[in-house]
Amino acid sequence: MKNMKRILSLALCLMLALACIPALADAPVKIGVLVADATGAEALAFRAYYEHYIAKAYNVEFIYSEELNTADGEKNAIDNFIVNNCKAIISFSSVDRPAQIEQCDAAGIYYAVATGTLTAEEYEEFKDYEYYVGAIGPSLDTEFRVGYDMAAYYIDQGMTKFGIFGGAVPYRTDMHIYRAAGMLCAMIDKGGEGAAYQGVTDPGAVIGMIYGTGSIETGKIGSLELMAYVGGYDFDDAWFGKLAQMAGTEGIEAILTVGSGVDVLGSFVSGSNVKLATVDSFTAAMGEAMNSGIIDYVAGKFATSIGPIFVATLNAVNGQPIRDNDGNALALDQGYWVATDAEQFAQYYAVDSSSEDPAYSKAILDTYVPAGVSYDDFAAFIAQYSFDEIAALKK
Amino acid sequence: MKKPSLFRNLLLSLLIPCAVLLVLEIIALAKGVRLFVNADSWKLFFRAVANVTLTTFALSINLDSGRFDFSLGSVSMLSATIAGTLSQQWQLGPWLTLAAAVCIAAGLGLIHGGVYVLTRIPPIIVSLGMALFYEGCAFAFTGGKGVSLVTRTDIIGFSQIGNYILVTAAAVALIVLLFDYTRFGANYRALVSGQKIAVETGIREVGNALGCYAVSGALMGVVGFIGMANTGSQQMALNFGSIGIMFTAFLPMFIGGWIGRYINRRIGIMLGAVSMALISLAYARFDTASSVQSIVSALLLVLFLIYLNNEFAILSRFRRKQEVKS
Amino acid sequence: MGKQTWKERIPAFASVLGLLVLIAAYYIVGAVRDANVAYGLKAIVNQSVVVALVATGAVFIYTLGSFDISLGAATGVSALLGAMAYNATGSLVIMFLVCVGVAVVLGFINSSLASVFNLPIFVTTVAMMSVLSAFMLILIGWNGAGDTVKVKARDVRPLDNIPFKVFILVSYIALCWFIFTLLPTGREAKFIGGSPVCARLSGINEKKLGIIASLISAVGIGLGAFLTIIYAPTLTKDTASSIGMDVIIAIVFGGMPVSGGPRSRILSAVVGAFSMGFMTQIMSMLNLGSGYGQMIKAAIFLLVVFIALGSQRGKLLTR
Amino acid sequence: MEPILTVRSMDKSFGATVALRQVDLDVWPGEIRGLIGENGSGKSTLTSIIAGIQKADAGEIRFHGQPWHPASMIDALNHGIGMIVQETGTIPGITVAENLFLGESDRFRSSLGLVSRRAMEREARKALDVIHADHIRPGTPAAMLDLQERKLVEVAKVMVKKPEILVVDETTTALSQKGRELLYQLMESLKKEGKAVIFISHDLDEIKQVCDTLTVLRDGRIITHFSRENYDDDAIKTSMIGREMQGDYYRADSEPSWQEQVLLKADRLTGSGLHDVSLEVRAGEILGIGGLSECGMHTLGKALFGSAMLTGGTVETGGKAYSDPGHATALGVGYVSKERDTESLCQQASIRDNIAIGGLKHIQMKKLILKKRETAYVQKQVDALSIKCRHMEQPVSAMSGGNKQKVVFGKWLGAGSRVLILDCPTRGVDIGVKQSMYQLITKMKNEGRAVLIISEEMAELIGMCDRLLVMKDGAVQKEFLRGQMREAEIIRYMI
Repeated sequence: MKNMKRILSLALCLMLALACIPALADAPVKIGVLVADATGAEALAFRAYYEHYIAKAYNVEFIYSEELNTADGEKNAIDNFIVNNCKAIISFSSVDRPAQIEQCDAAGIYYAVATGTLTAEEYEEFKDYEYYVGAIGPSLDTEFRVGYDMAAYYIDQGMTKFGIFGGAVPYRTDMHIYRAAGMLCAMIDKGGEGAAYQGVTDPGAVIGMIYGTGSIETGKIGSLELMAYVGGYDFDDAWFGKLAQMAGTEGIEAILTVGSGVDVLGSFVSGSNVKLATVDSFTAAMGEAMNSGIIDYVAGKFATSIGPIFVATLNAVNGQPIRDNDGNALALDQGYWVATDAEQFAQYYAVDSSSEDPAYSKAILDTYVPAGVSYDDFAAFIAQYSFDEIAALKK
Repeated sequence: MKKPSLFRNLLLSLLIPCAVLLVLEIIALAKGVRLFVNADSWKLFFRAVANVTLTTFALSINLDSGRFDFSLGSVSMLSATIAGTLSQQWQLGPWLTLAAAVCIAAGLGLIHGGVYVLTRIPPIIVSLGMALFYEGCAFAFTGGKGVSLVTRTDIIGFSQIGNYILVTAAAVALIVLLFDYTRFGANYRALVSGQKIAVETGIREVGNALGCYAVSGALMGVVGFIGMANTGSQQMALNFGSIGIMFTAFLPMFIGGWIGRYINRRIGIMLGAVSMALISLAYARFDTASSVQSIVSALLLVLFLIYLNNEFAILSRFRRKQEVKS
Repeated sequence: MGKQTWKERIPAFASVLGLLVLIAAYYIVGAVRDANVAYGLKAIVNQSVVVALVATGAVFIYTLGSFDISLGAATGVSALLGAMAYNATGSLVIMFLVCVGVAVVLGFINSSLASVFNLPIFVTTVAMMSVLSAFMLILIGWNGAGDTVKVKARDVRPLDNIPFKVFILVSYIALCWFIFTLLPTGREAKFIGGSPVCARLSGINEKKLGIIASLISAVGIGLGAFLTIIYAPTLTKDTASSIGMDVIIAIVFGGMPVSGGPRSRILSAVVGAFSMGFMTQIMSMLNLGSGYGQMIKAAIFLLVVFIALGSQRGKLLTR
Repeated sequence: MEPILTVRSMDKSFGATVALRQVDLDVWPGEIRGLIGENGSGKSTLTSIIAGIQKADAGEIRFHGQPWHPASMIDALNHGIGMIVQETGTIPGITVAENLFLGESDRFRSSLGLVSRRAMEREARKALDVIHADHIRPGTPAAMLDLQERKLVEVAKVMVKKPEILVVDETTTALSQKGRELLYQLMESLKKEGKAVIFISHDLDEIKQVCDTLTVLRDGRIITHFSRENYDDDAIKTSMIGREMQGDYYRADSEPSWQEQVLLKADRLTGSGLHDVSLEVRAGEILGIGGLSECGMHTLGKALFGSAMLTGGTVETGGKAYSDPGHATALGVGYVSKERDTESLCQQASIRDNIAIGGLKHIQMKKLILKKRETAYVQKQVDALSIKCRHMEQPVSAMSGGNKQKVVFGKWLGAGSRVLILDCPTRGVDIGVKQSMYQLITKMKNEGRAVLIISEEMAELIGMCDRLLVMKDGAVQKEFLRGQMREAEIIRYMI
């Protein structure tokens, strides 16, 4: 009997608690967001922009998934969004994009890719799907470029001894492999006579090699030298030891990281002359690291870079999808902002983190919301992603 | 009954760490690498000793009493998160931050223990619930951002060999004193193997259990702080992402149990941790791939357990062989 | 002789009542939040079926009073090898056999290692878990197609439907129920869980039971792996990694004591798995954000266990 | 003269079970008071309340005229009432000294606030000397002591406090003759000092010998008191069980008898403390094994069931050798352990489960276990052994010792065991049930089963066995036949 009472009271409490959640009069459009990372600085900056700016500026509600790392997780999350009557889904999760698209198309809700792009074959397959909005974000070529530029920046300063932190390379994550390959290829290109990575010089071959071993070999690349490499996210004593060892390698000048450089290596280079470069985002903590000289080079996706894909999705939900001139889904490339000194970083950060007037503010985005926005205008808008171009747009 | 000599006991206590060192040095020699090459290696070694010793204490305090604890990792994460945030807000120095982490972690342990003694749910289940709860707390507390102290040179500066030795020595000394030379410890040991009798005699089990959770928490607070000071950041974890640390404590706990036959068990655990730290150092020095690491570590655990559980049979076979020879 | 009064039976049904409460809450929240409740039911089946399968098999292991933490990793390895076998042969039957076969082999290694060397199963499975997780990474490397192992979605789609899954789940539960209730195996397992010494002195072969339990549970793992591929044919190093913990939670949620013994029940697993399914849906409808969501989930979990525990509280603290 | 202790109108219940109702008791200076009653009659509950282990629901206790509300066992002990409990009261994982001063380590705090082990061991030495237990060393872990030594540690623990009232709850079963004498001496000296002893035992002979007055409890009530002058076995037994005993207590016949067929044969068993033990038990024979508790007879029981670690020797039944309990069971050998609660029963499991587990083979129909058949099978045993219970789903943990033992018997009888190895079958069982057990064992004999009784109770062995083997130091010393067993002679071979 006691049990019965307990259970009944539990049930009552639950119901009361639920009744307290106010039913909104003017129900907002629900948009589901699939995330592969719930805690990274970049992911959090994205989320803050959507939840604290976009959701207020437009009558939408974002429902976030849990951190996803499997295809069945993605599928479950999309199912949950469908249950919640979401009208569209914006995806930051890439385990099985084709499956996501198929599932959304079958359920009749719009689907957009906010980071990365589909492969060429995938795009061919899905470009004419009605509910596939498209993708706006860095392509793998852009990822390659980010790594390349990072390495080139230091080589051009005359540095010759490097370390690489490969992040998810051992897990064969495309994005990180392309960035790392970019770094190696910059070394090959600028390493002078006979520079090669494990005997190959062609970017395709370098990428293939990294996919094969899930690791990067140290050694000379022409006149340059890759002195140390660490990959993975083990977070155990041995792994931290390897990172410290890399930072302490005799003669090493710069450590290039494919991501989360400050979090995993910041403390080890702190106080030394080793330069640290990373692909990350423009956060307060990163700014401090930049000020104190721990980090030297940040290529980052600015938090508001996901504004346009929201506009495209919203338009589709409103029945005015933006399709390319052949009626296909969007596939637009978007690049990174790169900060190489504290002042520049501060400037980026100020604009990027503002919840009143962010880079892609409502004023700018609204230009592309009305019906009949042309694909060319929209594409041109996306192409002007650099800091200065956006600043110009704001004026 | 003859009392075994102190010398023999010491020798046997050092057997495992020395054997591990010897084997690793041989491998190192074969590979042409040196195990201890510079300050970084020593730092890694002593940090690992500190981490593993404290974690193993934290695990074994409750496990010896049959209380499984999946929440260790989450306690270390949440305490470091809160202490780190406070440190940022009030510019606390490393020792104050450490103290804050320890106090907070002890509090978290106490809450965990409180839920356990109030609800009387089996401890393993409570610990699962608390692990989830604390992970959620840490996430909610920082909005998922975690803590970044990378620019705090004072905090990062804590990562010194001297500090690691100090922390480890202090922890070992305190734990030995607390569990072997106080009333709390005497009651604890009585409860471990004679719960019913001890309670009937009038020992307050609830208070003792709460104390154990608090001490175990406090130790994890230190571990959390060491980790945060080492990397300058505290990452978040959800959905049991924090429980992994518990598994690193099993092997040193078993090794500690074995060494404990010859010397104080808690010092045995520290020697077990020394062995593990040597292995961690070797992984780093030999640049072992993480999948190979996992497999080797797992094999070591299983092999040692096979030895422990079949010691009698193995030893008697060994002796018989010797008899045949002679 | 008298019969049990209904009061004495309540603890046995507390978990079922818990599930009913969750279902009621699901409908209420669904109404308030304007959700597609009917679709949600389908989603819950899809999401819970693998955990229910693995957990149902695991009941045998838990009944013995042991604890297997490598279930998730074993499911992952079985699924990866199953998918690779399919890609090599193009036969769903072979994929099915490989999934179940690999799981059975792993279960056999686990349990015979434990029984030959008298190891505590829990620690063996801790070691097994890390070996298997490492092995998954190695398999993905061997497969050589990026960070995933893929089976063509359209090849498995015909099987990706609720009736098929429910059929597999119900058949497996029926099989387990049969073994657990109608064959001596279940009785003996409960006895071992309740008192290993007494069981041995009653002539029960503990080691044999340990191996049998592992093998039965392995079949569940294999089926779970098979359905995982069917449901989401792109596998990663993290595939099924959450299953190990989900299974523990489901079994506890379903009202079974973690220490096993005479009060173990086969249906606990399925009740618990579906309770979790409903809870996940409710949480997602409430859209609370990851941190708070998880805190509430933890609180509800403890509350349900607390209630299910009923009046079984003694003077001493539980261990 | 005033009583040291008065108990008035004490009530105590555990859930629905009433353990004590309206109990009044006076304990006088210089008396040794015996408490006797069947299992579950409330003896242990009453004394454990007096000794601070439990709290009464209602009623009043006065000690030396003052209200008595001990907070715990240690509190009671420090204020003058100490109890030696029935079960093992030492903790294996800590030393003898720590056991002696359990919960009191504060007494040995040095100036630094730390507990001084040396001081503690010094005190412990003194305490052990009080009871002349010179051979026990204070620094030894209790786990390394044998049962008797551990009991002595408990005795020392209580005696060092010089209690006004000493409660001895069924302690003597764990003690050898020498240990008993020691305890009796201590009790006598307390008596001489004008203190009091409350003595609980199942052994009527012992209690009559030791106690000045006897109080009989039944169903939680005080039934009557006897003083030494009017001790009468029949009257005491009748008041204990509430009716007159019918029929014989032990076997009626006085001649040894058995059939030709050898059902259990052990050949040169060696290891785990046994040395070259060989024996045979024939159909329809009751073979007794006697000796001091550490003589190896309990190990022999396990060895005959295939569950002891042996280095040599064979056991066979019906010509088939076996070496593990599973095989033994399949061949029709059953084993009732001395440690009933932990080794012969699964406490959380129901009566049904505990009985059925032995006979799954018999319950199975076409390999299946059907509930109906199972119920019938269990019901048959419950009826045959008249097991007292509300229903068969009741967990055995809530049952009395005698009833539990019946369940264990039910498990093996149902399974159709031809050979039964009974290790202390009547340990902790009260007279009423004991008698029915003896009748049952006689019935087994008559049915042609081979029964082996290992017991520490001489009377039981003499009363029941066709043949008795006396063991000492792991080897058989002497064989006696029924009709030739003389207690004094038997004891000579035991020690």
